[in-house]
This record gives sequence, C-alpha cells and structure tokens, in this order.
Amino acid sequence: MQVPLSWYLVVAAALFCIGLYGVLSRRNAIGILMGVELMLNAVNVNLIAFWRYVEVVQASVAGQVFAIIVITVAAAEAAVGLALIIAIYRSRRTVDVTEADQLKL
Amino acid sequence: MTANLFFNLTWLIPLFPLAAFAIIVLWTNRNQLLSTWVAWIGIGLAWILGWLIFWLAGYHAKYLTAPVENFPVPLFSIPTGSTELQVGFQVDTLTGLMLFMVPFVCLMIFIYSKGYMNYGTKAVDSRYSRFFAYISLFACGMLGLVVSDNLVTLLIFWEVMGLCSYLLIGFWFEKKYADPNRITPKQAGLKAFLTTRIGDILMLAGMLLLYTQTGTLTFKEIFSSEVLEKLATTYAFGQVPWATVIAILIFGGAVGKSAQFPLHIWLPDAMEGPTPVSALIHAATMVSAGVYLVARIIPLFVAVEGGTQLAVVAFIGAFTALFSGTMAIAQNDIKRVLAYSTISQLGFMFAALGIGAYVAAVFHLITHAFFKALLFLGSGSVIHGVEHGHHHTAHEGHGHESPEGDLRGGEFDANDMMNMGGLLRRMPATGWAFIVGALALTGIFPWAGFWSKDEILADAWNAFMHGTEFGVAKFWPIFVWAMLIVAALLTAFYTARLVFLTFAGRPRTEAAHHAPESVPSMTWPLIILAIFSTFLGLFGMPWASQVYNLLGKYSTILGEHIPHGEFNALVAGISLFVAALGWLFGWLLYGRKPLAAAVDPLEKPLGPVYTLFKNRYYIDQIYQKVIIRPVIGLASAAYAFDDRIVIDPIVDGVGRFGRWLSEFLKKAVDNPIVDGAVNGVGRATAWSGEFMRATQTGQIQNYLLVAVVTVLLLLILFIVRS
Amino acid sequence: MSVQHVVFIILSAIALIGALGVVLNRRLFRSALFLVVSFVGVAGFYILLEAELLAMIQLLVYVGAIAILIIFAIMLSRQAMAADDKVLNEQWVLGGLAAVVLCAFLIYILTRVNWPVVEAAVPANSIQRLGESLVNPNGFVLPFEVASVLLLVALVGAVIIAREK
Amino acid sequence: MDYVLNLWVRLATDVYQLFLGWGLPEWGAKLIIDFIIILILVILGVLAVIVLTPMERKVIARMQDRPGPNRAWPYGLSQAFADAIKMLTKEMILPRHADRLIYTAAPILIVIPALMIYAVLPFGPQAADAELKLGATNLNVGVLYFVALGSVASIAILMAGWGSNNKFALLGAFRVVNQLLAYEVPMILSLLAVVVLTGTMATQRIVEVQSIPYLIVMPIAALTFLASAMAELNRSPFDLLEAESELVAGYQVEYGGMKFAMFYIAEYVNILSTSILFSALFLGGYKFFGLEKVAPVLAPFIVLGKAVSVFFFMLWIRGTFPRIRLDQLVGLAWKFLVPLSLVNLVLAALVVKLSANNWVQAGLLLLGNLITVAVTFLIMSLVERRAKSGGSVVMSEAQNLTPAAER
Repeated sequence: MQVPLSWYLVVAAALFCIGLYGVLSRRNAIGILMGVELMLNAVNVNLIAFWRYVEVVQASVAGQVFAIIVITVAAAEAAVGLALIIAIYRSRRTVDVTEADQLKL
Repeated sequence: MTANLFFNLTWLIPLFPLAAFAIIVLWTNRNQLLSTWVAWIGIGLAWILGWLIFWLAGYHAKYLTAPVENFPVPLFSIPTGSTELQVGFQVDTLTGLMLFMVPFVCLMIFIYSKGYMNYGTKAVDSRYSRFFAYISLFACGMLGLVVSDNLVTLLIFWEVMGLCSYLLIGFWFEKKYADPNRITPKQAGLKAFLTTRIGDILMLAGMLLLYTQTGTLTFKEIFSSEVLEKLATTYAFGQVPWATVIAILIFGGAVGKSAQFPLHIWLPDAMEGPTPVSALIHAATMVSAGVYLVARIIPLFVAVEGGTQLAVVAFIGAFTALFSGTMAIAQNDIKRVLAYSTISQLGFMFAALGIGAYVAAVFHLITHAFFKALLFLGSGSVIHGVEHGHHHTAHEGHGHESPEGDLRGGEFDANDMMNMGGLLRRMPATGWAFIVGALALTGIFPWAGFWSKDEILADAWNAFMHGTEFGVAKFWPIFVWAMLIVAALLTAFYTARLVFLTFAGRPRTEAAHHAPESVPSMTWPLIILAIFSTFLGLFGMPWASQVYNLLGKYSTILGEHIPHGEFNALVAGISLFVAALGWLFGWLLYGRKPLAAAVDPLEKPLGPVYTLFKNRYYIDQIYQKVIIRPVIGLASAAYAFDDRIVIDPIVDGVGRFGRWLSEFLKKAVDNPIVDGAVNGVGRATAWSGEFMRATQTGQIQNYLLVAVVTVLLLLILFIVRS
Repeated sequence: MSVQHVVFIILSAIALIGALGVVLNRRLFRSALFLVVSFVGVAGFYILLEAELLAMIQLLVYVGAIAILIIFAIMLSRQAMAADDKVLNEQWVLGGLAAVVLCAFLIYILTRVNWPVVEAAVPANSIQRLGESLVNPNGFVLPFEVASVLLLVALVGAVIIAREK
Repeated sequence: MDYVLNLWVRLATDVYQLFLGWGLPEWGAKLIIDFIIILILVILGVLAVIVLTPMERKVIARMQDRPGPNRAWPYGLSQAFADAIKMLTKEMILPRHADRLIYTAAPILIVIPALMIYAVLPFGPQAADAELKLGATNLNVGVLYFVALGSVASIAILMAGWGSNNKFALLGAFRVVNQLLAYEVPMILSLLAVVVLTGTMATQRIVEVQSIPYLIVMPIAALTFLASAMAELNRSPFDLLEAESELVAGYQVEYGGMKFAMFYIAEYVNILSTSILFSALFLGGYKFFGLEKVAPVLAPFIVLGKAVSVFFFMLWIRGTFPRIRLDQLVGLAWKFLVPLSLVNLVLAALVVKLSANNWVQAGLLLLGNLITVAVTFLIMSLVERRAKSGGSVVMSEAQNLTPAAER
C-alpha cells in the first residue's frame, strides 16, 4: 500500500518551514543560503510527490521536468549567492547579514 | 432701352469723384499736377454722365409722355436689426435737374481753383493736392446725396458734405489773426460743423420717428399713399399729426445745413476758407442741399391739408431772406456780403416751398447756384488781384504764401471793399462777369434771376389771392410776399453797393492800384458761368417753362397739384421796379461820386441801425451768452460735480474697499486656511517620512519576515473565508 | 504499515533531523554537513517515489556540487566565523513563530484537502519519456534551453563576482 | 554439466527453494537471497584490497627493477595481512580542537559509497525476467548512480580535511575535491557517449547490447574515462594526495591506525569497482567471445580477469609517468579531455542517428575517433611550435600522458 500523498506534503511543508526559519533567523549569510536550499528541496519533494501520485496516470513528466529545472535554478542560485557572499566578505570582512545593512557596500 | 442702361449707371456718378479723392490721397498727393488732373477727370466724368442722365430723364419724360417712374434700383441691403434696409439710387426729373447743375458748377470751380491756388507759381499752397482731394470728396458727397433713394444714404452723404465743409473751412488751420475777436479758420470750421450738427440732430430725430412710425426710410415706400395716410391721421402727443412733427424736424436739418434764421451764424464765418470752397460749398451746392431735401420730401409736407409745417417753412424762409438782407448792407468784407445774400436767396427758396411754389423754388435754386458761384469766383479773383497788388507794393518786405490776408495779422485785409475801388478798368473780364452775376442776382429783366425770383413772387401773390392746392390759408401769404419784396429791394441795394465800391471810382489803396487781371484759367470759368446766368432764365419763362414740364407734368412727386404760375404782368412789374429802385439807391450813394475815404456813406444816416446791422444784430454774442456759455458752464459744473463728488469717490472707494477686502481676506482666510493647509502638508509628509524611515532597517530578514507574515495573514484570510 | 511506510518514516526522520541540524546548529560546518544529510534524505524520498533519475540528480547536484560549494564558501570566509558566538539575529523568535504558524496552517490545509490521487504504476520507460519530453518541441524544450542559458550566465556571473579584484 | 555451467543461477534457485521449503514467505526468502548476494559482493570488495595491494607493490617494484615485498609469507603475497595487522596495532589519536564527530565520521563515509557501487556492477548474464536477480540490480540509472556516489565521496574527503583541524589537511582536501570536480565532467561525458550508443543507462543492458567492446569502437571515450577514473581514484600521475614531497598524504595526515586503513580500503575498493565498470562498459563485460553463453558460471571470473588487466594497465601507467602539477592536472581536464569527449559524444549521437546496424556504427565511429585524434595531434604540434616562440605550458595528449615537461 503506498504512502499516502498527504504524508509527503506534510513532510515537505515541515521541511519548508524549517528552511524558512533558517532563512529568517540565521545571522550568517551562508546559513541563510542553506535555509533557501532546504526550502527548494521541500518544493522538489512536493513536485515529485504530485508527479508520482497524480500525474503518472497521464504519462506526463511535467512534475519531473519542473523538479529538474528547480534543481538547476537552485544550483545557479547557490553559485551566484556564494559568489556574492564571498565578494561581500572580501570587501566588508564579514558575512554577517545584520551588519551588511548599508546600501553602499 | 438705352435709357435703362444709363439709369443703371447713376450709382457711378458719386463714385468718380470718390475714386479721384482716394487716388489723390493714397498715391498722387506728392505730384500736384497729377492730383489736379485726377480731380478734374473725376468731376469731368461725373459731369458728362450727369448731363447724359439729365437729358435722358428729361427726354424720357417728354417723348414717353408717361411720368418718369422714380426708379429705385436696389444696390445692396444694410441689415438693420431684424429688418433689411434696401439701399439703392433713383433717378427722376428733380434728380435730373440737380445732376444738370451740381457737376457742372463743381467742374467750373475745380478748374478755377487750380489758378486760385497759385499752381506753378512760387507761392503755391503747400497742401495743394490735399485741397483737391477734399473738394473731390465733397463733390462725391453732394452727388451721392442727390442720387440716393432713401433717407439713410442721404444722411450719410449729408454728413460727408458736413465733414468736407469743416475740413475746407479750416484749410489754413495754422492762420492766426492779431485781432483776438476775429474768428480764425480753425474756429470757423468748428463753428460751422457744430451748428450744422445741431440741425442734423433734429433731422435724425425726424428720421427716427419716421422709421418708428412707418418702418421704412426709402422715399418710394414713404410716399406711397397709405403710408402718407397713416402719418397724416395718427397723432403724436394727442393733437399734432405725425406728418407735421416729422416734417418740421427734418426741416430743422435743412435749416441747419442751409443756414436759415436760427442757425445761420456759421455761414458768414465760413468765408475764412479759400474762396473756391466758399463758392462751391457755401453758395452753390451744399447750402442748396437743404432746399433739395425739403423738395424731395415735399409730399410729407403736403400730407396734412393746411398743415402748420408749410407755414413754418414759409415764414422762416421769408424772415431769413429779409433779416440777412439787412445785415448784408452793413458789411465791408466782400465775401461776407455775398454770404448774407446767399442766406437771403435760400430764404426766398424756402418761402417758395412753404407756399407750395415747388417749381419756382427748384428753378430759383438752379439759377441761384450759377450766378452765386459766379459772384463768389469773381470776388475770389478780385481778392486774388488785390493780394497780388499788395505784394507788388510791399515788395521788399515780408513774403507770405497765402493769397488771403497776411499772416502777421490784418493790417491789410484783401477782402475789405474799402481797400478796393476802380478795379473794373484793371480787371475787365472779372469785372464784367461780376456785373452780369450781380444783375442776375438782383433779378433784372433778361437775366436768370428775374425769371426765377419773379416766379416765386408771382406764386406768393397767387397764394395770397386765391390760396393754393395744398390748403395754404388764403390771407397769410401776403406777409410772405411783402417780406420777399422788401428782401428783393435790399438785395438790389447791397449788390449795387458792392459793385460800385469794388469796381467803380478810383482805387483807394496802392494794392488796388496794382491789382492785375487774374490768370485765364480763373477768368474763363467766370465767363461761362456768366453766359449760363443770362440764358438759363429762358428755360423758366412762365408761358413755356421747361422746368415746369420736368418737375410738374412729368414728375410723380406732386403730380398735377403743382400750381402753374401764369405770367402776372403786375407782379413782374413790381419786382422789376423794386430791383431798379435798389440799383438807383446804390448808384446814388456809392456810384455817383466814388468814395475816397474808407468811410461808408450809409453809416451816418442810419446811425445806430447801421452798427446793429454791422454787428449782425449781435446774434453771435447773444448765442455766446445765451447758449454756449451756459452749456459750457453746465458742462464744467457737471464735470466738477461728476469728477469730485461722484466718480472720484467711487473709484477711490472701490480702491479702498479692495485693499480692505484683501487685508481682511489675508487675515481671515489666507493665513489660517491656505498657509495652514500648505504647512500642514509639509509637516504631514515630514512626519510620515520620519515614521516610515523606521521600517527601512536595512536588515534583509526583516523584510523577509514581513513578507512571510503577510503570506500568513492572506492564508488565514483565505481559510477563514473558504 | 508496509515496508514503504517504515522506509518513509526513516527517510523523513533523516531529512527533518538533517534540516533541524542545519538550522539549529551553532557551528556552520556542522550545519553544512547536516544539510548533506537532509539532501540524502530527500534523495531517499525520490527513490521511494520511484523517480530514480531525480534521486541520482539530487545526489549528483545537491550533494556533489552545492554542498561542496557551500563548504568551500564556509572555508573561504573562515576567519569571520572563528569568533562566531551569535548564531541567530534579533528577530529569530518572530521568525520561528512565523515558521511554526505557517507550518501549522500548511499542514492543516494539506491534510484537509483530498488530493486527486490516482493509483498507477510508474511506466518502465519513464526516463526515456522524460528525456524525450525535455527535447520535444511541444514539450519542455524551451525551459530546458532557458535553463542551460541560465546555468551559463550563473557560471560566468559567479566567476566575475567572486574574482579577486 | 548444465548445473555446473550456470552454477550461480542454479545454486541461487536451490537455496531459494530451500528457504521456501523452510516456510519462509516469499519476500522473506528473496530478502535473504539478496542479503547473501550483498554479503558476497562486500567480501569481494574486501578481497580486492587483499589481492590488489600486494599485486600493486609487486608490479611497481618489478617495474622499478626491485623485488618488491617478498618477506611476508611465501613471496610477499600476504603483505596485505601484514599491513592490516600493523594498522590495527596503531594508536587511535584525535587531533586537539578537531571536530570529533566529523573527524571520526569521515573514514566511515569514505568506504560506504565505494562499497555501494558494487550494487550496480554486472557480473554475469541475467535473464531480464529471472525472479532472482543475481549480481547487479538492473537499476536503470546505473551509470548515473556510479557518478553520483563518486561525487558523494568528495564530501567525505572534505570532512576529513576539516575534521583534522590541520591546515595542510584542509588544503589537501580542497586540492583533491578540486581534482574530483574537474574530472567528473569528462567522466560523465565519456559515459554519456556509451549511454548514447547503447541507449540505456543500466549497466546490465549495456553489456548485453555491447557486441563490440567500445574500447575498440570509441577509443577516445574509453581512454578519457580511464584517465578521469584514475584522477577520481588519485592514482598514478594524478596522485597529488599522497604527494609526499608536498602535502604528506593530504587529508589523511591526521589519521592513523584503523582510520587510515579505512581510507586505504576505500581506495582499493574503488579501484576494483571502477576497473570492473570500465571492463563492463568498454571491454565487453562478462562476454568473452560467446563463452559466457556457454558457461555462465565463468562470467564473474571473466569480469574479474578483465578488471585485473585494467588495474595492471593503471599500475603500468603509474610506474612510467611522473606526477603532474595541479594546474596542469586541471588544465588537462578542462582544456583537453572535455572538448575531446564532447566531440566524441557528438560523433556518437551522429552515428546513432545515421545507422542502426552495430557494425556500421562501430566502423564509422572508429573512423571519426581516428580523425579527431589526428586533428588533435595537428593542433598540438601547432601549439607547440607557437609555444617554442612563447613559454606557455603545453597540454599533454591523452595517449602518451607524458607530463608536459619542457621538452
């Protein structure tokens, strides 16, 4: 008997909220980035879960494609994000988001 | 038919001189010769067309045996409020006669004034071409008046003529006289304009009333029977019929323009203008316009049987004739004597109209125009000669342009007859022409004056004997006839005086001694006018009067009612006798032993009466005191009252109120509300800016938190709602 | 409770504990490692949902690339974190609260709605079909191409931004 | 005889029947069979260490004209055991301020992915519908599975580097991860070429489809894969890890005793799995000119034989080539291997589209490969000539792998 869909959704929601908490409350930029990654993962779980439970019957793979695209975007975002963080670190000697609150870095 | 073709062209007649005026004013005023020729051509064309139409109107009438239908041809319409006023021109026998006289006289005077204005000589007038422009404009005015078919255009041309007379009288506006109470041309022009203006106002009032009553101003509609009937029967202010009121009012205009009794004061002073002007305007045409006007609307006068308006006209005419005749006797200025004679002759014409002698009046108008123009041009030539002589004698002295009196004041007045004498031998052409004019004026047998003046007297006598068609009461014409007879005597006397003083005897001054004959261009017009003055009368002989045919039989103005004056030997004899008597007295006083000194032999016997005549019955002074001074006083008082008591306080008051209001508004409205609002907005933005600043912490996570919270709220909302 | 349920619970335990580890950990490197654990957990989910390709991609991309990238970043900015005593910023309470409330609501909604679940076996050639649909013109070729461009741009961008000036 | 020929399948079914006999539920029996297979595979992995380490030392020694370890038991064969015993007796040390959890977790995490790869390696022909799956689970993403696990290993290396709280360890870890990432791309591209040719990613299917060993069909792909595999394993010219002269065993510097042994074991398990995969993908797997059909029982041995021969080739290269610098290493990967494998991949895709027949495909692809090799030689000579004028580094060509010493 398959795992009911709502379980996946609940776990994904939990994962999403944990990621959200990470984003909202961590002081370190990289911590925030990790939170974002978690949230994206949660989204992916949802996508694949829906693909598996709803879309498979129509033999379409939109969910999977979408998940792949989310993964690529996440990768690109992580790369650029980290580049930015390092650039900020190099110019401000800190990675602490709360300190980087001036428009002019 | 060819006649219609030319009748259609009548509206061109006034246009030729108008075109001449425009051309001179706009282009040719620098070239004096060119201006002269333009003026001549203008009036020449008008003259040719005029005579052609006169001949056609006359011929038309004779052969077609049908009365000449007055021939209104609408040109264009002037919108007058709700109704349209059809403006056009008309031709009938009366217009024909006028078109015979006016353009020809104008042409003679135009030619004469070239010489008079010293064309080509050193002393030519600096404003030479302007003079020709003005007289062309005047000719257009007169011809227009004659041709127009309704009262409105008549009034328009009437005013144009008034303007021209003002401009021409004051032609030498810079001339000043040492003698303070001697009127300068500028003042004379103004006086002429204002006095005629009074007359015009009366006329305008009459026209307005006519319009209100009948709703139309064109002659054709006015003289339709039912309109006349309506005017005669409806009564204004209870008793007086409208026809009388309107007639008298319009006659007032004629009085003003033709210088009849109450408003005659401007004509003698108008002599300040150049002599051709006097001849043209103040002898032949303009003054006769009044007579033409009354002749044109005579049906209005006869609309009411035995109406008072005819009596008014007659008495004013007769009285003016006598009154101005007396004044003429005591005048030394040659032109003023002729001025008074003009006034008296016009009096004759109005008297004739008054007693219904319509044909006699118009015939006298035509003849008078010719010999009076002749007399004036002659006097002009005399003055010109004396002026020339004066220059000749005072050669080394002062040079001055204007031929009239010298600029420095009147030490030597070329117009004064006392400075002349014995000029016949020196100026034979002018002299003899002048004498022919004088004979025509006084009404000696073969000359025109006799036929026209006698006819008036004859009709006056008939009117007295057995009344006339128009219900003129039987007895009162006798007074008119009596006054006219005395006026005729006086005319003869002062004419004789004039002739003997200027031409007979020995020259009393050096200037007169050296007075040369005028240039030919001035003398041959005199000769032509002299010829006309003599042979014109033959047309009016009672037993074969062409004039009667034109105006009576073939004219539709009065149709058959016009009295056909048979030749009354008795009346003719009396008038001839009276004229001869006048000449006799004149010869006795002035001709027999030519005066040496500049004293008037008449002065001693008449004594106070003479001074009365000389000072023109002090009417000028009376008017000055009675009318002008009070009016000016009233005006200044009104001004004073108005200015200090009414307008100034009002204006200042408004100013003060304005300032007070702005002050009040500033305190009451501006400061609290406007400033308040503006500052309030400023403060509000500042405060909100301050308040909002707090939200920009720069912490990215704050923004994220806000975003998440809003998502939550939306979510809750969504759940709560669903 | 079938095997799947048990496996699901284990995997979700791994994922959630990993996530919590990431969020709550004081030392950054450890949270990075917990991130890896969470990624592996999620990879497990994909295998459970019979999307092996996704699982492998997840492992390859997330664990193999992004985690390492993050660790690299951590290494590069090590001095700053040496004295790292404060982990959370001032608003962590609000953040936490918001996250919890959001999670509660999401769970409330997700469990409330009955999803149009359809029992169906994953067709054998799902990977072939995925490949085809990725390059099929009326399938997802455009997003595929755009994603490739995105990666290129991100690559160049990252290099330029992080380059030593 | 038939029993012997396809011994493994018969044996498995018998055991399965046995379990069923014992009254185990079917899935239970299947589970146990799977468990046994897993056990066998793990033992195989460990055996690799025992066999391959002495072999390597012996072969390298012989190449360097020296006897190699011959003291341990007869002719040094039991050198492995000797090492193991040594390792075990070493003291378990923990560097100060090191992150204890990460430090201890690292060695474990290294071995797990290495062993997990065996699940996907094909050891013998297998009927698609056989309800007993021996050897590789036909995971249809087999190849990708292999690569993914490879990348997971780098995490473990980083943990080791960071956990040992030692700058050199950390630097070493970075260098190794850098190397791994650099060579992951050419490896994937070459594998892709194979996948494109065979049409599937399941290793079992690949071997069945592979009529001609792809080493012959696509030499470029095969050799790129071999080069990048060696880099992944930190072998031979790419073994910057153990570069004694520089980093003293890189991230393993703080590990001693059994932890170090774990790294050591992981390394050799990886070597075996990679060479089996290489033989499966490029040398025809368990096929030996039709022998496997005749005697399926020999299939595993064929595979192992090929794997050992590949290993020998690696040792051969290790013996001959000097270590290359890090920038040369990374430059070689990005500027040389990646373009080559890309070209090959394009060629493969083109050929697959052109014809369906295997032989024609093979011919065309071989031709394509030879042409590309010729072109690369041309370009190499051009670059060299220009390099003569300038002093720029010259990339070494895959075949001769000679480090770009300035010639």
